[in-house]
Amino acid sequence: MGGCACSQPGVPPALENVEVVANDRVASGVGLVVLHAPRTAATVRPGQFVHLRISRESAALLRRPFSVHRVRGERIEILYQVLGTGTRLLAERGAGEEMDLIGPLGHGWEIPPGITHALLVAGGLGAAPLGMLAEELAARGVAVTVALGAPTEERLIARDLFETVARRFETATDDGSCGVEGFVTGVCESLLADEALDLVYTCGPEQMQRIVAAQAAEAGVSCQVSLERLMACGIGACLSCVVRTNEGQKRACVDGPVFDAATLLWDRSEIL
Amino acid sequence: MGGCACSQPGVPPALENVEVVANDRVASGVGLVVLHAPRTAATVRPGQFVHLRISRESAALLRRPFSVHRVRGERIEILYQVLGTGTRLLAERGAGEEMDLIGPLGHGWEIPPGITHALLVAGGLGAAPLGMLAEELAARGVAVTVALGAPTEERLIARDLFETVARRFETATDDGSCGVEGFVTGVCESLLADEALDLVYTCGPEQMQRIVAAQAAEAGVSCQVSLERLMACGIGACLSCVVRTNEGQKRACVDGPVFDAATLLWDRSEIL
Amino acid sequence: MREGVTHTVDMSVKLGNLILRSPVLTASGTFASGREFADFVDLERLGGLVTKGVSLEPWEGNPAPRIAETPSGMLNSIGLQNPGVEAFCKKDLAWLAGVDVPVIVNVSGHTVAEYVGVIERLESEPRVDGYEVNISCPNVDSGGMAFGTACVPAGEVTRACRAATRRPLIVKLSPNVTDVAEIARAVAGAGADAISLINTLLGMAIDTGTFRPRLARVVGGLSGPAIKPVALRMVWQVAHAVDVPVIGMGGIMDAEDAAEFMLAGASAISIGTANFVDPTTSMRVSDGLAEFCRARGIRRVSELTGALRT
Amino acid sequence: MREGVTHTVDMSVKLGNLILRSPVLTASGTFASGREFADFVDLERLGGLVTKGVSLEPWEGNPAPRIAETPSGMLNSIGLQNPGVEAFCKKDLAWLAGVDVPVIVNVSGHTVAEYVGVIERLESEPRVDGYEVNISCPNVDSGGMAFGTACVPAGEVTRACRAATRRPLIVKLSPNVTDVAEIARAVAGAGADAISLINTLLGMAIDTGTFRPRLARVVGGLSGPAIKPVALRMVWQVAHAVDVPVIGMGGIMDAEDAAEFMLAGASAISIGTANFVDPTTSMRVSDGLAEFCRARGIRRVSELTGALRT
Ligand SMILES: Cc1cc2nc3c(=O)[nH]c(=O)nc-3n(C[C@H](O)[C@H](O)[C@H](O)COP(=O)(O)OP(=O)(O)OC[C@H]3O[C@@H](n4cnc5c(N)ncnc54)[C@H](O)[C@@H]3O)c2cc1C
Ligand SMILES: Cc1cc2nc3c(=O)[nH]c(=O)nc-3n(C[C@H](O)[C@H](O)[C@H](O)COP(=O)(O)OP(=O)(O)OC[C@H]3O[C@@H](n4cnc5c(N)ncnc54)[C@H](O)[C@@H]3O)c2cc1C
Ligand SMILES: Cc1cc2nc3c(=O)[nH]c(=O)nc-3n(C[C@H](O)[C@H](O)[C@H](O)COP(=O)(O)O)c2cc1C
Ligand SMILES: Cc1cc2nc3c(=O)[nH]c(=O)nc-3n(C[C@H](O)[C@H](O)[C@H](O)COP(=O)(O)O)c2cc1C
Ligand code: FES
Ligand code: FES
Repeated sequence: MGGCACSQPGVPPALENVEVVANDRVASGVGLVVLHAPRTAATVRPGQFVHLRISRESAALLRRPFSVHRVRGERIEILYQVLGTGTRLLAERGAGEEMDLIGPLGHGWEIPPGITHALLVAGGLGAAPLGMLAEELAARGVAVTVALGAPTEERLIARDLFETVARRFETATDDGSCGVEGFVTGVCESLLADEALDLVYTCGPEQMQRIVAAQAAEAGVSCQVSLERLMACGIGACLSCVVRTNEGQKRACVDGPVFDAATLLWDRSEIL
Repeated sequence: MGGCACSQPGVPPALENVEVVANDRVASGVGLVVLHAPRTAATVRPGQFVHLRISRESAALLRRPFSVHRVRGERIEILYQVLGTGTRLLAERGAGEEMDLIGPLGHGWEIPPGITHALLVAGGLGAAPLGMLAEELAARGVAVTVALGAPTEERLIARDLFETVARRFETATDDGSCGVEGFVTGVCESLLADEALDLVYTCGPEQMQRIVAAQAAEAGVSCQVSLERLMACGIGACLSCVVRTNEGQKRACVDGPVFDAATLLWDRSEIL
Repeated sequence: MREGVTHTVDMSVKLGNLILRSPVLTASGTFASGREFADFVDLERLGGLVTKGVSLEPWEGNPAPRIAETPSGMLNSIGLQNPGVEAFCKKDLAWLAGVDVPVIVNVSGHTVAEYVGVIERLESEPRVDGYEVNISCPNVDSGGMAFGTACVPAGEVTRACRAATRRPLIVKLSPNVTDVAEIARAVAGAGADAISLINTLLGMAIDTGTFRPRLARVVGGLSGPAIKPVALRMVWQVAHAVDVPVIGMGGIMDAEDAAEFMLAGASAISIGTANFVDPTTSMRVSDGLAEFCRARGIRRVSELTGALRT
Repeated sequence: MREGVTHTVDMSVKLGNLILRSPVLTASGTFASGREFADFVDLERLGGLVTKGVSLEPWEGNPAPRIAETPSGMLNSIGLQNPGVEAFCKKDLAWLAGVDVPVIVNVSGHTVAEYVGVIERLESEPRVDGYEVNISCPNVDSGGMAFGTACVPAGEVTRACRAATRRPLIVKLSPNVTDVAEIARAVAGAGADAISLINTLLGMAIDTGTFRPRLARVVGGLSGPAIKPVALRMVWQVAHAVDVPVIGMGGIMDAEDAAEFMLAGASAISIGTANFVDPTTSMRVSDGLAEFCRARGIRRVSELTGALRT
């Protein structure tokens, strides 16, 4: 994490031509694209991402970074929210179409040896990078508690996956249509009080992550967050994705996107 | 023609949303796209064109001009040669996809009253704007002779259409694989000598049209040519498509694309 | 819907003495004198119609090819082909007599005297509501851009034109300069009522098949979305440098683009190259701007001007 | 195939005293010091590796957001973040010791003394093959572009750097000027061995959702295909204005683009923004240029330089 790339050597990234296997809407404005990407599928670790070139013809030049949500055989799954030009184009892509990606990229979630119980706190699309992590933790015998938040029940992303692997699964919705009415940070607070946790992993809107990090710190539990930054290269060369830490400026694409919350200088950091 | 828009009032152009009905390869590097375009289909006249927006996302900003090859009910057919960005994108479009066009545009072929026998000389994709004309002439009882040229037999475009409507149909191929070996201008010359013709209509590479126009002039037969120019607006506003004539500079998009060959100052005109 | 929009948002803007019913104008040279667009646009809903450049005598323009497509843009070297001010009055102004829209005539010249000559000829024409003096065309050999790339000549042309008319006088600046704010101050100081920018960026494209330039004139003016970031930056700089209103243009394709220019400091905006891509763009942008304001509870579109939060 | 290509086309080019095995360089700031691209590119096949800008002391760069996508381009306001020349020598040059490729260090400074200071520190480093003096960065407050937009300071920086080294000295020009040829003559006259251009065009983008600039620094540098026409035009102008070789860049995405720059007069070309879009671009362009020549019976890639037919 944050600089200690030593602990996650991984494989070097490569340019991989991939094919769309399926691309479906999973909630309003949210899609799940399945890509045949054997090299990435075989090598990606939880919390890493791919830098996707959605179209070659488009006036939108840059790649788009997306977390790998799950791996199934030679396929990777990406959960995406339709926001702008790139994700709109992505939503139009059908089975059989080709794209290319650079991956696997970034420094993902750390799973320290010996942990027994982890809390995963996801807000909205923040569920995306936590999918693989939940599966990996469960596979390693770590007890997983998940707190998932969204505006409405329909927008609770990856609910099935979390329900399957989590020992405890709580939800919060803004409209109370499922679980607690309110923010997922409320749920997080009670869970931190209720459960004996070794680690908190969180992803979602930066404001939410900040609160979760503060709650974890308060509770004396260490916390990892996955940050989103604007990224041009994705491989550490352009310095567009800087994150301010107590060890100086770090690059979200190679030193992150996952950082130890304790190292972040939130007050100076950018809210996208 | 060349300025006398009086003789072809036509309907004003409009922006029309169209849908791809079919899009097939008809020869190497040549496609035929069928568009559901009821307004254009009902109003276009032979020799007119449409200004097609192939993609909204592409970095290639401008529309592309294409002649209407044939009309069938509410559908128009466009023959296109794959050359650059736009036509490559066009070739990828499948049934059901949407585009938009401005049309019908331009001053098409003149069919003077009383003509009884016309020669159509087409080189390569020059066959495209002559399709509708051949059908219209035949429907009006004008005898049609067609001379069609191409590099090889496979590239003889719209052969079926011309064979059906023409009283006489001659071909020339560079490799002799069909008809006369050599250029279509050779065939044109013999036909001008053989037949009693009222008018020559020609479209194809500018160099070819020039020779055909000279041959017609020599034979004392009047000749109409359809010119290609780079076009930004397609509606007469930008002055990018100028053609030098003995009546001053004309705009290929509204005063043409069909011009009376006798008015053209070929020596100064641009070869694309 | 549209009804609601026009009722709740005041779309009028002030450009000096000119009150326009909409901030959306057409950029010179991309809309002729409006006639060709009458099938696509309700001309009377435009804030103003800026004509193709008009010179004292007829100009032939440059040889073809005159355009080349480039990534998200196009080059043109039309070279101000126009039939001269006399023919312009007889044909274009006569046609415009039947259309209720402010007409701003874009004025070109090789010399100061030619610019002034065009204005003098037009002073007696009631159909003219203002002038846009083009000191920024990259496509003519003398005059044109040469006037627009240094303060002294830019000031001189402006002063001479100012002396020739009391009508609204807009001066159109070139982006091909080191310090656009300095030129803006010079023309504002010389009496311009408003400043419009940007004209095209000087560019070039080569055909690697033939080893020839794609434009017969070799270089031409770059327009379209590609130049939008440069245009926005210059509008922002000029809006901070002068007190006269700014008309912004350069790559505007939709209402969001137009809003960007207004936020950067433009009081009105012009649609150029987009007219070729979609001839209805000016209407789309007009409606879209009204909707943009309505959705944000903004009552007057003019409130957008300079509202950038930095 | 590739074998055949490299055998039949001589890809070497001369930049003053430097003989490069390929005309394809990497543009400063888009390739770091090469390490991040080693997984994608055979660095030893590059004509040269131009490093990220290096300053005397560590520079923090600008606050984020530092980039914004624009039509066919991007804005950046990185602001030359770098750990300073000392750290550069320890880390980057040490790593580059194992790679057989000419290293050209891009030099930044706020003052003439700082530029000279960087060069003086590097003179003793054997791994440095030449310098590119950046007098054109739009993203720092003093120095940077200010030196590159007027002839006198441009000449001064060049002269001072020239006095500090006998190694190949390239000066990188800003496109944000009225007359780039004039600046080129000034730096050539002051002893530059080669001129590289263009750096980024100053631009801006606004978020219409928040009414804020997309870049924290408000303005930034525009790069990518959008600027190619402007870059080509400037390369053509400068190649005609000076006798020293020109390194062309600005929006090169493929071999055709590279060929355009060479035809316009560039002796070598640099790949910038395209490295982000496709990290293998430099190799693709190298192979593509060889193929471009082979297909046309051109024996030496250097024959393309200035071969434009006008
Ligand atoms: C490491 C990482 C992992 C991510 N994982 C996911 C994921 O799994 N699912 C998902 O839906 N989104 C994810 N995002 C965010 C995703 O990259 C953006 O939503 C996407 O790039 C928006 O592209 P657009 O073209 O639709 O939007 P536009 O607004 O048109 O994009 C314009 C530019 O801004 C960038 N941009 C816009 N929003 C963001 C953002 N939030 N983060 C980073 N760049 C942005 C784009 O990449 C592009 O360069 C991730 C971001 C990062 C940095
Ligand atoms: C009135 C008219 C009718 C036409 N009818 C047909 C037709 O029926 N079938 C057909 O295959 N082609 C026709 N063309 C030519 C067709 O427009 C071009 O082949 C097409 O625009 C090439 O686009 P591209 O994106 O593939 O090529 P690119 O080279 O990528 O295009 C770049 C730019 O150059 C323009 N351009 C390139 N070649 C031509 C050309 N020959 N004529 C005009 N503009 C060109 C493009 O429109 C675009 O603006 C016609 C042209 C005109 C003017
Ligand atoms: C084909 C064409 C012709 C133009 N002719 C003129 C002109 O006559 N006078 C003028 O001041 N600007 C002229 N311009 C510049 C435009 O008015 C406008 O300033 C520029 O194109 C930038 O806006 P855009 O990107 O929206 O096109 C012309 C532009 C184009 C594309
Ligand atoms: C992210 C980024 C960082 C850059 N940093 C530098 C730099 O440190 N020094 C420099 O001289 N140019 C710098 N440049 C400019 C490029 O080297 C190049 O001149 C410019 O981007 C145009 O080329 P392109 O369109 O191929 O990117 C940078 C460009 C980008 C996009
Ligand atoms: S995205 Fe380029 S350094 Fe992180
Ligand atoms: S294409 Fe615009 S005038 Fe003909």
